[in-house]
Amino acid sequence: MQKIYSSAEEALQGLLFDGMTIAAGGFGLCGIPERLIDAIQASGVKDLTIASNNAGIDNEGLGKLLRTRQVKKMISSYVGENKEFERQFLAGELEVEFTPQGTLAERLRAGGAGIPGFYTKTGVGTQVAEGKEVKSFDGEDYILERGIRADLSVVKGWKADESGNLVFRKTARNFNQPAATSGKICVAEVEEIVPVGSLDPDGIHLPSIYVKRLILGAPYDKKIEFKTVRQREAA
Amino acid sequence: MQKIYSSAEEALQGLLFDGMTIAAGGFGLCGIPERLIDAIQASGVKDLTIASNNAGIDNEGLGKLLRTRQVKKMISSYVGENKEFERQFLAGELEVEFTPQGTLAERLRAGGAGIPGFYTKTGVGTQVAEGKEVKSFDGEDYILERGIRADLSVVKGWKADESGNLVFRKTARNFNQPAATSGKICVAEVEEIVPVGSLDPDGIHLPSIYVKRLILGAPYDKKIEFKTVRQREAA
Amino acid sequence: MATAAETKGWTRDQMAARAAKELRDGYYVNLGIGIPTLVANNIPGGMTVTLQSENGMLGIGPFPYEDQVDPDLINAGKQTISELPSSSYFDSAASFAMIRGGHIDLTVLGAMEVSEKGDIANWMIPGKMIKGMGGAMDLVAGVKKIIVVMEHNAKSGDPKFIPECTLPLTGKNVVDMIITDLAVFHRPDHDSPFKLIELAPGVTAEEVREKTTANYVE
Amino acid sequence: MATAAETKGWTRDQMAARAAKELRDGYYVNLGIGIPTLVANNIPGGMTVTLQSENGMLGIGPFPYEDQVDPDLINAGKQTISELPSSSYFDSAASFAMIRGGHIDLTVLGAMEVSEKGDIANWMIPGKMIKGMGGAMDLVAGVKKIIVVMEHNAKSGDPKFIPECTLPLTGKNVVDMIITDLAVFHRPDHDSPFKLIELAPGVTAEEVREKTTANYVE
Repeated sequence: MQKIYSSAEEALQGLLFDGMTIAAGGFGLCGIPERLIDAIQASGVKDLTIASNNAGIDNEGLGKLLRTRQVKKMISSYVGENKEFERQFLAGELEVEFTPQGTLAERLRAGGAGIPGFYTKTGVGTQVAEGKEVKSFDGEDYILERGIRADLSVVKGWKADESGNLVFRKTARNFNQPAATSGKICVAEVEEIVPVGSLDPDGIHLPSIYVKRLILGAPYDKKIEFKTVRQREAA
Repeated sequence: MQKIYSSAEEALQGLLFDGMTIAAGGFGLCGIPERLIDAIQASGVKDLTIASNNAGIDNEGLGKLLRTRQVKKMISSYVGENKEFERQFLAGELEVEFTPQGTLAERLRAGGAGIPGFYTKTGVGTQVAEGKEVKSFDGEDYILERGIRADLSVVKGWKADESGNLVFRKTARNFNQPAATSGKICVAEVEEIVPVGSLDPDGIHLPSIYVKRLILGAPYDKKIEFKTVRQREAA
Repeated sequence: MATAAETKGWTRDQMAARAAKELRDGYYVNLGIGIPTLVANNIPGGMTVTLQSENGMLGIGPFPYEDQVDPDLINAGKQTISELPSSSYFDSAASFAMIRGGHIDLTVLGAMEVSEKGDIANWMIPGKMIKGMGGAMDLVAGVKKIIVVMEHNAKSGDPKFIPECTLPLTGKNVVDMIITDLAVFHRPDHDSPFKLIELAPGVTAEEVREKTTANYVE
Repeated sequence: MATAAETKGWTRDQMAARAAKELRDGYYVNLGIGIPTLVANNIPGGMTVTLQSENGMLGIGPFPYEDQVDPDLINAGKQTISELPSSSYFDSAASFAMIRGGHIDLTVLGAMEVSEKGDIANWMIPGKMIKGMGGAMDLVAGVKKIIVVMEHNAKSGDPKFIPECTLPLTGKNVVDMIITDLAVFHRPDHDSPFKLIELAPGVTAEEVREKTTANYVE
């Protein structure tokens, strides 16, 4: 079983169709599946519903798919820092389902875990609760949120072994793990592919069962949204 | 903030009360919090409800608490290999809430994650569904299962650092992770306590926030329920 | 030495080998205890099949050598096992997220009864000591393809593939294939009836019909 | 150099310092962006306080030196940060399990409005571009103690601690303490009214009353 593909385009072969739902990993521009987003853009697939915490920034990350008008709907928690998004949204050309960040992460995990719905306190008494079932448990109100089962997951990892076991690095893990499990099929891009046996079995973040197709995406020119530093005191 | 206690008895000081609910890690005798179970036994606390996948075997693991009649109710998926359990159960002295293994794991995780209820296909159309709400999502039936929020979690780890970050070893991880999150307070015993900075931040299985009290439980004489081996072929 | 052709019906090993024919390259599989465990010895050469253990492991290796036995490394039957270079470990909630979420391709399980509608009973006999369902209910509810391997008839001679289960169910309308010592039944989806698709050596369709009370298509 | 006594009311730093007085040894804390971030600089010496970042980290370190900047290491405000020896990383679902499950002891957040019943609005102004709530709704719903730090009045002079929020809510009946540049309000539980418990230097109770429309106990 060969999981390694030679390009993002090849790895997405046969998986894309208009109107599909895609779950994408990343937080801001940290840990986003750049190569796969580029290949989705190049494919021209359209009317996409994308579940992703953010929508990229202008012409970075998912911002690229917004620019080419391939996205019909975003399921996101925060979409600031993106002028093209703002334009399309205000013009009514783009639908947005605002979902609290934790609810979005749990909806992706739930969808991947065979849980079609769960109750949460998050959003009770707010706009987020509108149209949702409210149920009381032990005297407190909770709202019903739905699991998200995407047609495809695209995620970015740090290292993968040849069998598809994957590890993330620092805060680039974020939504990549739950997004990966949410998809009927998951395609991952990584910075390095190592031989089977190189990764610690106790330290795998995403077991191979979730990674159906894999590409080496390096080299990456990782973008930083807000570079903040401190000064070294003079010796 | 000192999390390290010198004994299991000391670590449980002030946490035990009759009628309480305890979530315990372990699968069979693999990864069970032996020292903490011994200290719970010694404390004499009674009428316990214990959420644990198994109930130990005769006089090993939770079997010890059964023998001293400290347990009122078990929430478990499998309780074979335990004669005292069988006797008490058949005599109507012990209550058992049979919960499918995956549902139990998810109930513990949900309780720890602020999710009071979730829907699952597991058990639909079986005895497990009796008395539970059934809801249809996308044409399929699911049953509502409740999160478990225990008064106390007792778990066994491999290594912890002094701040309470914890890692497990191989299949001894099992229910320890979800059980740890389920408790209002979690006490952990480990085989080794290492200085802060010794563990890989990307490889922590149970972040320090969950581990409120910690003891060094070594040395352990780990029991095996079914030793199965193969023979080396003669050279 | 007896050969398969001389024996009527399938041995336990042969039933496991028949189940192994349903494996495909790249499959992730969960095997129950008993006959299903024997499927692991029958994985076709050149095929990568990864075994999941619901207590938190992907990539189960063979039983360990005596000097490799590790109490922290057991399967769901609580037997000591070994790991492979591709193995990974995870907690029980993550393990059943995998199972419930439909990520496991195939499970092979034993059963006490299977009904013609695909119900399965394999966890409890009322009046006897009840041990609990363990992970069986999760597996039959979540795994993509459910294969039952069981003797065609109980020791009493009673059929086990029957119109309606008499024992408490493990899952309702979940079984895809039944492999017994006499025959193989299959259905393409959960709305279709089971069809007899294969006979064990020396077994006739008449004999299967006589020994079965479930309705099925021939 | 001006001292606190010469200044009327609290500066942003002083508001953060006041919030920091609510920290306890061993607390796990999530800090919002803006003034709340400044709380990190005011953790009392000898106290261990661990900062959580909802994008998946416990144990936030200070901003990195120029040569330590790492694009894979950011906080929830997408700023580059550094790690500590005690840090750990986890995924977003695990991060919010921590938050929603009540494992975080304290969060300090900014707000546009807080009502006398403890409702908070801090994510959206209708008619303006909507950016989304991020993790704010999860934090106010899940964290044990919610402290709001905000200017007492908007630039227009309008009170921000008011009888009823006019903006869409982030959470209903969730706020435990309000720290403004003029005063501190607190309530012991979510059924009690807020009480004025502290005045900033040079500020009188009358002045606070005049500049507030919310009902509170003095």
